[in-house]
Amino acid sequence: MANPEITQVECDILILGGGMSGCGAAFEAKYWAPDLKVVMVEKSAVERSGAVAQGLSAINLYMGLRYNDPSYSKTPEEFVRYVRNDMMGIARDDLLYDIARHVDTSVHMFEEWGLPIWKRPDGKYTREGPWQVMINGESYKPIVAEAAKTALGEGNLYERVAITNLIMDAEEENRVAGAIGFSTRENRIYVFKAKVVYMGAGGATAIFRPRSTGEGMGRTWFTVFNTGSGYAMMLEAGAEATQMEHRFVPTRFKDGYGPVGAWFLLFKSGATNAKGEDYLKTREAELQKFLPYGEAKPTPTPLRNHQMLLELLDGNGPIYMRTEEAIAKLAAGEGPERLKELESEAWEDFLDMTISQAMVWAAQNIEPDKAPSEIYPTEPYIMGSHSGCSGMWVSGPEDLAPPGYHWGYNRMTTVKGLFTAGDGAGASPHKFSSGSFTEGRLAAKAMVAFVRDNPNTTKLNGGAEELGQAVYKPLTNFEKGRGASTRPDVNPNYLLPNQALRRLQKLMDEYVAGTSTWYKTSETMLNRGLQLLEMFKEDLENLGAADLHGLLRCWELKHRTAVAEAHLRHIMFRQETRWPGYYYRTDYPQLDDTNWRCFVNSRVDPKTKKWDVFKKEYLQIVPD
Amino acid sequence: MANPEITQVECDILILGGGMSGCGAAFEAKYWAPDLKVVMVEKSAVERSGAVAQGLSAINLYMGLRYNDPSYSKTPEEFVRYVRNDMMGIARDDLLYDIARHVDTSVHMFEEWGLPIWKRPDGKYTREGPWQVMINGESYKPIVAEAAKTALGEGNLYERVAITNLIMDAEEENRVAGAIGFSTRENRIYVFKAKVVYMGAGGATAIFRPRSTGEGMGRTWFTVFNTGSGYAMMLEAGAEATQMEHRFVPTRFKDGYGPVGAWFLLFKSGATNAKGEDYLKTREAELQKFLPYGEAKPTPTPLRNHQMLLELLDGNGPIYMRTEEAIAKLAAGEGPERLKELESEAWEDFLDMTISQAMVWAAQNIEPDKAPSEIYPTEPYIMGSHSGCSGMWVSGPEDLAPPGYHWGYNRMTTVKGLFTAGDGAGASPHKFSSGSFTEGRLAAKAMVAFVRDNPNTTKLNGGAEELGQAVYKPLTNFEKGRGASTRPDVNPNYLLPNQALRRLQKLMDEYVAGTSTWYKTSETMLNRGLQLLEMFKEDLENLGAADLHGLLRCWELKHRTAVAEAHLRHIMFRQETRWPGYYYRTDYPQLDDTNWRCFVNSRVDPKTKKWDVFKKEYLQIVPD
Amino acid sequence: MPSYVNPEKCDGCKGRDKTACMYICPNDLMTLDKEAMKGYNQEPEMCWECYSCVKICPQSAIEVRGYADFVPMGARVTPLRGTDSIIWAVKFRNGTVKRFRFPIRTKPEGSIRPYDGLNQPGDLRDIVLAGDREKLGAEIPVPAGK
Amino acid sequence: MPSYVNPEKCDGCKGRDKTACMYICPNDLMTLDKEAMKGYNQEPEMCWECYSCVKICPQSAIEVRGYADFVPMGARVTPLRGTDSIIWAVKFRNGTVKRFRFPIRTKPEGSIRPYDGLNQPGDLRDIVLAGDREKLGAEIPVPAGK
Ligand SMILES: Cc1cc2c(cc1C)N(S(=O)(=O)O)[C@@H]1C(=O)NC(=O)N=C1N2C[C@H](O)[C@H](O)[C@H](O)COP(=O)(O)OP(=O)(O)OC[C@H]1O[C@@H](n2cnc3c(N)ncnc32)[C@H](O)[C@@H]1O
Ligand SMILES: Cc1cc2c(cc1C)N(S(=O)(=O)O)[C@@H]1C(=O)NC(=O)N=C1N2C[C@H](O)[C@H](O)[C@H](O)COP(=O)(O)OP(=O)(O)OC[C@H]1O[C@@H](n2cnc3c(N)ncnc32)[C@H](O)[C@@H]1O
Ligand SMILES: Nc1ncnc2c1ncn2[C@@H]1O[C@H](COP(=O)(O)O)[C@@H](O)[C@H]1O
Ligand SMILES: Nc1ncnc2c1ncn2[C@@H]1O[C@H](COP(=O)(O)O)[C@@H](O)[C@H]1O
Ligand SMILES: Nc1ncnc2c1ncn2[C@@H]1O[C@H](COP(=O)(O)O)[C@@H](O)[C@H]1O
Ligand code: SF4
Ligand code: SF4
Ligand code: SF4
Ligand code: SF4
Ligand code: NA
Repeated sequence: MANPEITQVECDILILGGGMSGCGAAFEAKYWAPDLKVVMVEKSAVERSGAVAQGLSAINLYMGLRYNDPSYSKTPEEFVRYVRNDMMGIARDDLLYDIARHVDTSVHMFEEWGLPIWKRPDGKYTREGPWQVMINGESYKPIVAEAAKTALGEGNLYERVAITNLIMDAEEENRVAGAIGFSTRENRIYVFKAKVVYMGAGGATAIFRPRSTGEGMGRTWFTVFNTGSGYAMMLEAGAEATQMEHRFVPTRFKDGYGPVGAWFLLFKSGATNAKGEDYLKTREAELQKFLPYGEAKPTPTPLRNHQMLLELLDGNGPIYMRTEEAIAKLAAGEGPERLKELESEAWEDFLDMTISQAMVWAAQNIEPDKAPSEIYPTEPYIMGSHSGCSGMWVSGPEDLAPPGYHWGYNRMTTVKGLFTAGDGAGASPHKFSSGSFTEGRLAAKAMVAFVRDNPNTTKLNGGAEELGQAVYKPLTNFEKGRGASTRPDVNPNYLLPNQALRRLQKLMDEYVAGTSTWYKTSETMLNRGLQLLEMFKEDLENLGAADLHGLLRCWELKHRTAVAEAHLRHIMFRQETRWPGYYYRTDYPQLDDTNWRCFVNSRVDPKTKKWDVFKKEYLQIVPD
Repeated sequence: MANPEITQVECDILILGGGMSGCGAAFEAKYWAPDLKVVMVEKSAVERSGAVAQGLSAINLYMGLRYNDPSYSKTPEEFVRYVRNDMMGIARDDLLYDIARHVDTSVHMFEEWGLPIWKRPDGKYTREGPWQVMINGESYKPIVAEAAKTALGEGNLYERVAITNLIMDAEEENRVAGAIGFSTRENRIYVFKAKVVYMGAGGATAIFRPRSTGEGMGRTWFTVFNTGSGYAMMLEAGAEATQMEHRFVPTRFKDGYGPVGAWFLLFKSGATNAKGEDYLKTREAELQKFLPYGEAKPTPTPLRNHQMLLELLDGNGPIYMRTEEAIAKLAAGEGPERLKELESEAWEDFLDMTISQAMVWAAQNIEPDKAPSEIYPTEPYIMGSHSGCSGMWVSGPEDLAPPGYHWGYNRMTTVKGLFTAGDGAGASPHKFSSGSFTEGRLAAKAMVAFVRDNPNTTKLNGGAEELGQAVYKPLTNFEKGRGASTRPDVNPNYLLPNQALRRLQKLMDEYVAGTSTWYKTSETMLNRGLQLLEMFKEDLENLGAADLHGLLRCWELKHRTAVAEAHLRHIMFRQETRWPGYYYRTDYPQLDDTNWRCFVNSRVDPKTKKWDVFKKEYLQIVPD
Repeated sequence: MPSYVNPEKCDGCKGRDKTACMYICPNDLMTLDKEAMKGYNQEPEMCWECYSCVKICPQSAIEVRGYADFVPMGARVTPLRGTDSIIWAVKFRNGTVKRFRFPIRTKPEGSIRPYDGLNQPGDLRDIVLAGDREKLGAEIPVPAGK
Repeated sequence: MPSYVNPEKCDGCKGRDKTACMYICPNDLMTLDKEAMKGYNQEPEMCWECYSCVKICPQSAIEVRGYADFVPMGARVTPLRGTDSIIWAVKFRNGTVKRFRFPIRTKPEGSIRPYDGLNQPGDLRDIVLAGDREKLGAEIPVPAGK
């Protein structure tokens, strides 16, 4: 593996990542500009790529605007307040509002394209909770992918090409000009040149040592193949990130990582400690420590975790989702068909999106209508579309964004021509699958405008040959070093990506508030962690790849490492504990609105590689 | 791999395990009875088997009786008081006293056989601390092994034979008659018949998910190839165990697991939190909660851990061993040769017994005379010879043991003819390498007496063929099941031993007070753990082994599982927190001398396989 | 709970240059042993157990087994994915079997025309996205005071 | 920090029926690839890094590298074990090299006669062990009142 073929592709709009937001971007771009060349690059097959590969059992954001029915519809204002409170007071009102006012269109189109959405007798979608609607979502991604691929048209989709780096413009500083990647199927490097680049590479998992071990390591709640590549590449390009200290620690069914939403909301299940006590009630007083956020309803997600963690630390575990009681209540007074239906709905929830949890049930002989299941807080994920708000600092929509939150084009990062959305865009969580698709569309419309305003081609900074050599370096390292040992996996000359991944995960777990320290850290721990991370980064020069699959893992690991560093540095900067239950700064155990009700932003200087971490004012648009 | 050859061996005294205590037993048996046939069986090569394989840098038990010098010598009474207090009030005074009065003889013989022991100018051994002496211990085990092998004589040593089960007598209930095992080198089963059996298979590691991950999993402080096989086989034979709830959680240098004794005692180093505070001092008040044990000196080992854990939970980590300060103090006013000497001593400490820690130093560019090192409490180990007191309930020496602690022969278990010592014998910790060797000798003298008293041969219960089939079952499972998958390691028909090990470790970690719960558990957690352990035990019927190496791992895993179950059941039974820092019963957070200053013993009924866990009175011989 | 391939069923996708499981796996795990002409998961510990390969395999040769690390043995969860619905067979450790059928799509694969029925694009500089006018059935909201 | 074998140095112990590293490894890890006639560690994640194999290899073909899981790259810790002493070379990540020499045994291997100089066995039923009388230089203690 050396001297790869180099393929150069030129286009107007380059979409990196064909997940929910990337598909939204493709759809919208070609709607507004059928004349432009829009190219999508995806490391897998769009049909089953990204977070929705397995399917989903609900669409978690649907407003119901068309009904204007207060008992059913939600307003964007309500959405902003709900999400802001869930973030303990910090979110981009402008971005959230913008998503809320457009998201329903996406959902209705999904239905038209063939997605089965549960319906109530009155024809409205069946709600899971106030914001969500239930779907038969096994084929959610194939449906959305088909729409996007059809929109793109033949020849514009590069699958099995993994993007490693953005390429900047050779002449204009702080302007993106393209991207480089490699085929995971053949000995070939791809260099893409474009006028605008959309980064839709999703969130970041497996940064932390997972609760699962051994061969179970890949079984995480959030998608193990979402590797933070977007954050990493955008940071490297000099784009400003926001809230990278934030994380999502979801409560999940133990071991299979099955989501809890349907149980809490649709089935109205309670969760109790091992003694049968409703800890969310018995621990209500704890919420008073985190006012005003603690007393709002629903209780913010981190605080619900915090209540559970206190239970576990007090020895009241395991915590159980009382599925059997929930089903019994719903079935009470109904016929046996209703029970059968409820059972089927319970299983579908997992079979549609976390099949492994159904396997855990079957393997432990758990019938959810007969026995409760353990739930647990997972390892942390860095993401921007669920109850986590990490991501890039993007320009808001012109009509909504306050001054300072807008610099030209909606969803453009601080790098000219570089756009992002979905998990890529920070401080605007709870957009989920539908909101991510929608935000990709918002970005795409702005990108078309950008191209109309900037019709000239860009110029790539760096020759394809030399850029390609850097991409292939792990293959070269392996080739050169392999002779030193009779085993390819124990060799002093290189570090294999699976080994490096475990090293990163252990470091993050132990020093940066992973599960093994009960999500606690402090400045002194972070400093030691950073020392070790610096050595680790030096060692990444010695990553080794035996083949193209290994090369993919090497780049994913490099990307994860950049995200890990951002996370560490942001946590170090924010001297308070704003999200107990997600993480604790033991040296600053209080929430401190006076000093810290603000965003924490950061930027890496592309020349010096130095980090700058700083405060960014929170500006409120939607009143409390 | 089927139809193994069967080799039958008959002898008088059968020694299982050629570690420190087994070598002591071989030496002593042949001294008293050159006429008896003494056979030793060892799963590895005695030259480098067991806990001392790597060497040791100190002998941790030496009294100095011959000098009768209060400034140097220790009395057995002092030893009993010291150890009993380290166990928070519970230990077998009789066993401890017995070891203390004989141990020096062993150490002097080691020196004569060629072990370099550090000497002071006055000719006495150099002390590390009050009980220990310093050695150049790289070849400690080869030297002891040579003595034992010479004592045994040609043809009486079976190496690379792993014992799987004891065999009981066909006619006399509760009497051992031999053992069965297999060769890890050829297709052969060994059946041993004997008049007495000595079990010297050491302590148990890797029962809990270790702090190390990935390929580092084998790097644990205590020897990863000590698999609790002795405890498991003796329990299966119906022998009574004691204090299986106890564990050792040593404080160790982080990641390499280097011991701390030389630093605390020889180099008189302090340990501080990240702020430089001596937490053993600042947390002194905490010790008052655990009187009278907390105020004795030295502070019991678990309480020192407890102080460290409080620091870590408060966010004052990392904890550092202040090696640089210690060396500076010792070198102050001395010439550069002294500094050079101290540096060499510091490195030798690890190079003699935990070479990996030296690797960690070099890899992190740590020179101990210039920079401090992180220390940390490790995952739990189940053992009986260091600061952990799990093991079998054995008869004490006739002249010392109170009634009820003696039933015939010194160090005989409650099974007739079955003896143990070292890590195998419970409630008598702090014997270390020298005390284990000595206790093996004590047992051997009693075994010779037993054989003189019981000269008739035993009769094995069970035919060799059928016993052999059970031993080989994992090979058969693999052979039968393999066709179901294109990968041998993902197959629904069998469980590979490395997979089963991770499953056991995760379960123990999460439910039975491992590192990830900060050593905390409760009755409800233990109950859930036991449910899962029951399913796990059922699945062990499906263990699969591709070859003899895999078969070894299968049996080690079965043995570890039995130890895990004993540990869980004992912790469940003892309703108090006696050893904070080792583990916490969150539902019984206090030490409770009124109800629990007693041993917890257990026995598995060999017929029904039912566990009986019960209290055993603590009887004091040596006054406070 | 990694995927695994039953060698008796797998036909290596009849030697086509890309096999179905290789085509689909989002994590680049499925690959082909070219000597045996059988598929296998090249990195089980990175398997998300998403069943994409299981659902697509023309031979129904791929299954998933509970991850050895925690899941007790003996369960099976097996899909049969048709054009408009999927049938799941769930076998418990204790032998119980449950079957479920769920719809997966209401329109045939390949029939999506994404822009059908949408208005022509309007003003590139306003806030309206494709389909908003047609689907929202309401004015696009703006916050009070904006 | 598992052991690994340098194929350029290992000679498979010249085809003897048991190789030195297989003979010694306490954890049954070292084994021989009979085709290549080279040793290898068959289960690196079970390696205790005890260096028994490293010390015994007649070709000095075995080394240990810091475990990938946590130890930064670039260090080497290499022993040369003689008949009476061992020399360690410790190479740091930053290139610094330190050397140490320690005694390992004061009498030649094979010279131990365990019972030389000991009294004849006395009473099998008393508390005295082999050598106690000769080595203790004191009465064997019994507790007050016993
Ligand atoms: C995994 C998961 C996710 C969810 C849920 C359960 C589970 C188990 N739940 S519940 O828990 O609440 O139950 C949700 C739910 O029910 N309802 C809902 O609406 N959303 C849920 N999500 C969240 C949404 O899925 C999520 O918000 C969106 O998918 C985010 O969209 P986007 O930001 O576009 O990310 P993506 O993962 O879809 O796509 C990323 C794409 O990038 C590709 N890629 C990545 N790196 C690349 C590289 N270097 N080169 C080329 N391509 C490169 C990826 O392959 C992918 O295609
Ligand atoms: C691992 C370790 C141990 C110690 C220390 C540091 C380190 C890193 N430290 S410090 O930390 O304080 O530094 C000590 C120290 O410095 N000084 C000291 O005196 N003792 C220390 N120990 C403790 C002693 O070593 C320990 O007390 C004794 O060795 C215990 O003797 P014994 O109980 O006999 O166990 P063993 O491990 O030596 O021997 C067990 C043997 O059984 C074999 N075996 C096991 N299962 C078998 C089976 N199924 N079939 C056949 N054979 C089967 C084993 O192979 C082995 O030979
Ligand atoms: N206890 C809860 N209260 C309110 N909303 C919840 C709760 N649990 C989950 N949700 C929401 O349900 C949806 C799915 O959540 P989850 O299944 O946890 O990913 C998300 O919108 C969550 O915010
Ligand atoms: N802080 C300490 N105070 C007293 N004894 C200690 C201390 N640390 C270790 N030891 C003893 O030193 C010996 C070796 O301990 P370790 O190196 O921890 O295995 C054992 O006898 C320990 O009990
Ligand atoms: N034909 C195959 N079928 C199943 N597993 C394989 C096959 N070839 C290689 N593997 C596995 O893939 C991993 C890498 O193998 P190798 O490429 O031989 O180093 C090993 O764990 C093998 O067990
Ligand atoms: S898709 Fe099925 S038949 Fe084709 S190679 Fe994969 S496992 Fe074999
Ligand atoms: S289950 Fe999913 S992640 Fe696993 S091999 Fe199949 S397609 Fe890949
Ligand atoms: S001992 Fe050395 S030379 Fe012999 S087989 Fe092992 S590695 Fe090769
Ligand atoms: S270092 Fe020790 S455990 Fe590892 S392979 Fe060598 S002898 Fe075996
Ligand atoms: Na030493």
